[in-house]
Amino acid sequence: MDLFLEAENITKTFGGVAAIFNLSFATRKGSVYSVIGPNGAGKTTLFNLLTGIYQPTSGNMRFEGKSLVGQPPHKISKLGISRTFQTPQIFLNMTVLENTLVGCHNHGSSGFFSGALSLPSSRKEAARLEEQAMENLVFCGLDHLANRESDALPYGELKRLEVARALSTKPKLLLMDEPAAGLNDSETGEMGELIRRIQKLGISVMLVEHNMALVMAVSDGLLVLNYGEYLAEGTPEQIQNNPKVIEAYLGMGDD
Amino acid sequence: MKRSVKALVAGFALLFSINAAQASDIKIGTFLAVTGPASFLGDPELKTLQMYVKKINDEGGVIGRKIKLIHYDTGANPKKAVNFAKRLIKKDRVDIIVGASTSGTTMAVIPIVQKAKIPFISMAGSVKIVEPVKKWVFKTPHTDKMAARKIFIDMNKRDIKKVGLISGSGGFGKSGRGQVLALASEYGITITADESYGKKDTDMTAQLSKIRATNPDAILNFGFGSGPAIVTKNIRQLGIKLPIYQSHGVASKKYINLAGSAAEGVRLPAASLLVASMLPSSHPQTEVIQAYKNNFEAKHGPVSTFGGHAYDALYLAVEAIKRAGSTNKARVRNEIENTKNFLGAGGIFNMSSSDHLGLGLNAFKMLEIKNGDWSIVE
Amino acid sequence: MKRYRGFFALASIITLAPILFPVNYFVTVVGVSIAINALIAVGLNLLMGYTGQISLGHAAFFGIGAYASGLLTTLLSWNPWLALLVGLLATWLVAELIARPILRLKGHYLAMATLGFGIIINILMVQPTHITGGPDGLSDIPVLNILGWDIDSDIRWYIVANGALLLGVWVALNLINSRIGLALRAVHGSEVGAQMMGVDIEKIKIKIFVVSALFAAFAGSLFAHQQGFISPDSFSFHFSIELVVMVVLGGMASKYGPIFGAAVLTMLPETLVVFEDYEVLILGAIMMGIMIFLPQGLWVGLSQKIKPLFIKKTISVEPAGG
Amino acid sequence: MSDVLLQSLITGVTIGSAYALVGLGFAIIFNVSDVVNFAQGEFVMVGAMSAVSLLAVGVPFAVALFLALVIAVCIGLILEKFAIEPAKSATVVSTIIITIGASIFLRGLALLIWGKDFHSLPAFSGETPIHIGSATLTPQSMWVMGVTAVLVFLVHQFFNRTITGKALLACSANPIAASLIGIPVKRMMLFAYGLSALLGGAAGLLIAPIAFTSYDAGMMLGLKGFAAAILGGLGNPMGAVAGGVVLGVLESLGAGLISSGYKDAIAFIILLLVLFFKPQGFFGKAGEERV
Repeated sequence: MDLFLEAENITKTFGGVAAIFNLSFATRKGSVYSVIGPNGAGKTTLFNLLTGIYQPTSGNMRFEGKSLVGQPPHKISKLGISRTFQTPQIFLNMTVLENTLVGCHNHGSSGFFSGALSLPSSRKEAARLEEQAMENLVFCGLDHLANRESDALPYGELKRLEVARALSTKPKLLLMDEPAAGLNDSETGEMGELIRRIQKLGISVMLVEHNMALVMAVSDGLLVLNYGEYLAEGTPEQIQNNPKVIEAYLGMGDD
Repeated sequence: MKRSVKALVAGFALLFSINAAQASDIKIGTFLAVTGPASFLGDPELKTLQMYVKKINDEGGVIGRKIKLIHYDTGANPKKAVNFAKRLIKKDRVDIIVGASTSGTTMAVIPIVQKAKIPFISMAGSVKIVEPVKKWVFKTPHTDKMAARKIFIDMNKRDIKKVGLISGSGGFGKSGRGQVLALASEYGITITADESYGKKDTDMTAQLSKIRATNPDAILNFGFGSGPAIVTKNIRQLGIKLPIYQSHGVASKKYINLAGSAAEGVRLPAASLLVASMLPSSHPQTEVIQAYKNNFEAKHGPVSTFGGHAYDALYLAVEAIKRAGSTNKARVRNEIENTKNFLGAGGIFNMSSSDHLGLGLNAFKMLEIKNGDWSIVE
Repeated sequence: MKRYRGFFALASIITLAPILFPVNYFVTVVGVSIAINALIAVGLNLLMGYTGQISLGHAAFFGIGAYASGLLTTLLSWNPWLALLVGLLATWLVAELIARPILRLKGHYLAMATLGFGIIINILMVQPTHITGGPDGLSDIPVLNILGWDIDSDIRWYIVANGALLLGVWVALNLINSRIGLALRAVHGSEVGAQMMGVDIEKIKIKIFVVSALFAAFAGSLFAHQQGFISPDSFSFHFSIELVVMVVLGGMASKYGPIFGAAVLTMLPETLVVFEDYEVLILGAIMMGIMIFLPQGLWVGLSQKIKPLFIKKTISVEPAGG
Repeated sequence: MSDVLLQSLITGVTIGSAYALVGLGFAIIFNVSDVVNFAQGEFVMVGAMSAVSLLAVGVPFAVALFLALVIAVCIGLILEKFAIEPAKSATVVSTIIITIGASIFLRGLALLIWGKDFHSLPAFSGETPIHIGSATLTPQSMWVMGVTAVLVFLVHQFFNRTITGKALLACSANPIAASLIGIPVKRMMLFAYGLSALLGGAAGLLIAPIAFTSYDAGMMLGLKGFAAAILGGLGNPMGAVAGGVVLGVLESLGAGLISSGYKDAIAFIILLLVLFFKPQGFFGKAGEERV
């Protein structure tokens, strides 16, 4: 099996309370891998650990053989991991296209000096990045809104904009934190469709999601967390029939 | 776009057309710190200028022309002073500038008045304004250098050899501190401690304890505003019985009110104006000073020496214009420089090409605070 | 070039004003002060408006530039241009050093730290009297000379100061529209978001802090030579606040707002000379009023209100709903 | 040297007590509303200046002090109602600017009402100092320290023992949850501003006989109070009190032992160092913020 994303015994505590405890898992390249679990299971904490927003208290994480521990988010982004957020972290002070352009940050090199003087190299690069950003907007069906201020967008489109922006970093792995939260049924359907198309581009996806229908429809593998600990792992069918999982969900009362 | 440009142009034109004044007036420009940290200077100064310009005009003006006073408030900000000086010179086209409450604002405009060749009489204290002499720049207040000398002479008389110095960190205190440090040895006096306090400081006992530890014969404080009053109170609270000297920076009743009983026995050099009612009638300045005091107090409450500086500056200018018979700037400047035996509120002025202040040490009286009021030591 | 349209309008106003009113005080004298203040405000806007990092100590950088020029040209008789360059380098160094720890702070902490920094620098201007001249300031700063041309009259200063302003605006415009500019605005929009897009937020904050400090220091050097005299009062906490007000009044993250803000705030004491005692009151009221009622600033707020009056026709051409 | 040290300590604790009260006000407001109220120092000024005016028109001393506090509280309530509440969705930068604006506005207003003169209040109980070695302690210093201690104790009890106090803290922990369980968040905000204005006003009354007061006396005290609150860890009321006393003592030791000219610089350098190396303050809770 190719080395892709691996976590080894990672633990993260906040003031003595473990949000993630001794968790290990590995994902395969090209797969859609979902993390599920009741509220407070530590799913978002896991994403924050993988993207360098938090550092693990102990344990190891590797991506394509390179350690993620101690890396700040922007370095992790350069390694090829991008993400979307549970509450969209859209730059509301910018247009849709500009948001997506920020996603192209890693693929430009013009700095303060060439930018300030608007050197030809910087202008050429800007044009190239804009093309790249537009492609991703087209891919997510947002191209007609390119010059709209993003704070005027409805919620569903903000969610898709986050995907477009994340895709602009040209990730190998895309972490999606509850992409369907707050979406209506048809929007959720579109999101599922989008996830499949992303997978077809050869980008692996890791998904945190509460909408089980969506999860079961798109996932190749699932990881179930409960109170920050490993509960089960397997294919959608295996998980659906796993008594521990059922108990955890029923015991908690789903949200 | 076109329309808005037109509107803009019209607006500008309107804004700039209002400055036509009657050519027959003598225009005296002034910029003072009427607000801000030095407002206790600028406020009485402006009131004095306004009061006397009105008086002069009521009495028929100067050389047959009325005086027009043009004033801007600097808030003691040198940046504003520079622009206002330019405004007075270029836009208002004044004949002479009488102004600047603080040394900072004065120093800031000196290059401008020198270049514009316009006579400028400052009301600020620092000796740097007239030393070295600048052709177009004069000033009326006693300098900190004079104050330091006056104080040292008094100390010599009382056989005080070691002095603990504390000064404010503002321009006045800093400049005074420099003079004290430079002149002390000339009078055989050692400065045992050199402490300071900030403008907004609320308690100086720490510095004063440090001064006490150096065993001085007296404590000298150079500063203005609330600082000196706090220093005075703190000295007495600490149980320090040493003689206290203050500078002319505290020469107002406010100081006695703030420091209360702690101010008893404090000595300071000050202009005769402060003790107008105690002056012997034989004193040459008595008449001038009494008149100014009465005029000011009739309208504005207790007189301060600062307003007196404005009175002197205004009348130095007016007298020079009278003698010159015109407002020709070069001639007026020459006449200011030729001022002899001018009886002002601050003293008797004798200017020369090497002295653009023209006051002698006798312009200062050494005062002591007794029973909550001034008394003359000499 | 669409992005430079406003720039050309600004350049035209700056060029036309002294031609139409060659001896007018408000143009040739106040115009210089406005240009210098606007230059600082444009730089501060890069930091505050676009990147969302407040600085309550920017007067310090203005002062470092001014004192570097003032001290080196008077005490050491350096060439003013060399002094200016050294002033910029010194500012770079100080800003870079201070930015590292300071910009790790956020919000109120950042405000307090920059404020404290400004006060410390101001004390350093006041205290060593034998070097800086203390509160009495530093006089006899020589005039600037450009290729044998002495900048010694108001109109010449008008040209130099406004030239510098236009240069500053041009640089700021380019920067905002560049890859770096997008990253800066992203930091303002969402720090985690920006980080995830590969923006090294710590580094970029430091860099923009330095750039904006350099704007202020450059203005400071010009100011020192233009005034011929500098004193600590010009670089106080109060001036830092005024700078913030200029940016806010014009509208944060608006391209030309800070210039408008600088113009209004510089003109205010000149036109309100009759209302001396009310000046402080008005300044305070402006700060509160703008932030409560027109948080996007007077410039943006007004232009949004006025725009519809002019471009009604074009609205029907563009699909309104998008 | 030891008497310099002792005197510096006495002075430091006295002025530090005033910083503590102002800092406590900062902390309370920050706790409830996440706003750092830069106008806090103006409460100090308003309290002292009002008392001066009231005494001047012949109001008895104790009544004047009481009315001055009432006036300060009113200013606090007005500030909250008309400047903070309308801008409740504002960003951190906006609220900083609003409160600085309010501070400048109040100063301007004070200038118009009271003029530019310095004023003093009579000491509460005479001026005969107590000598401790060669250091001195004035009765007013004891008033400052004593009343500060009592006020701090009361505020502490209030937060820990009363329903309203606990409710106030709940607002800060989670305003939405607080309003859900029926805590009137709006009224709590008003209450916080009133309370911190009261503390500021009290500081003004206590310190005015020592330091005098004028229309612009509030700014520096406000800044120092803010510094105190940060030293103690923003939002930690008792930390702010400790921060104030520490700041006062450090300043005064700096003036007494190092250099009086650089006294303020010392205070702010310490503040910066604390911000750089221990941004959560001396007494703030350490730990990662959860995103």
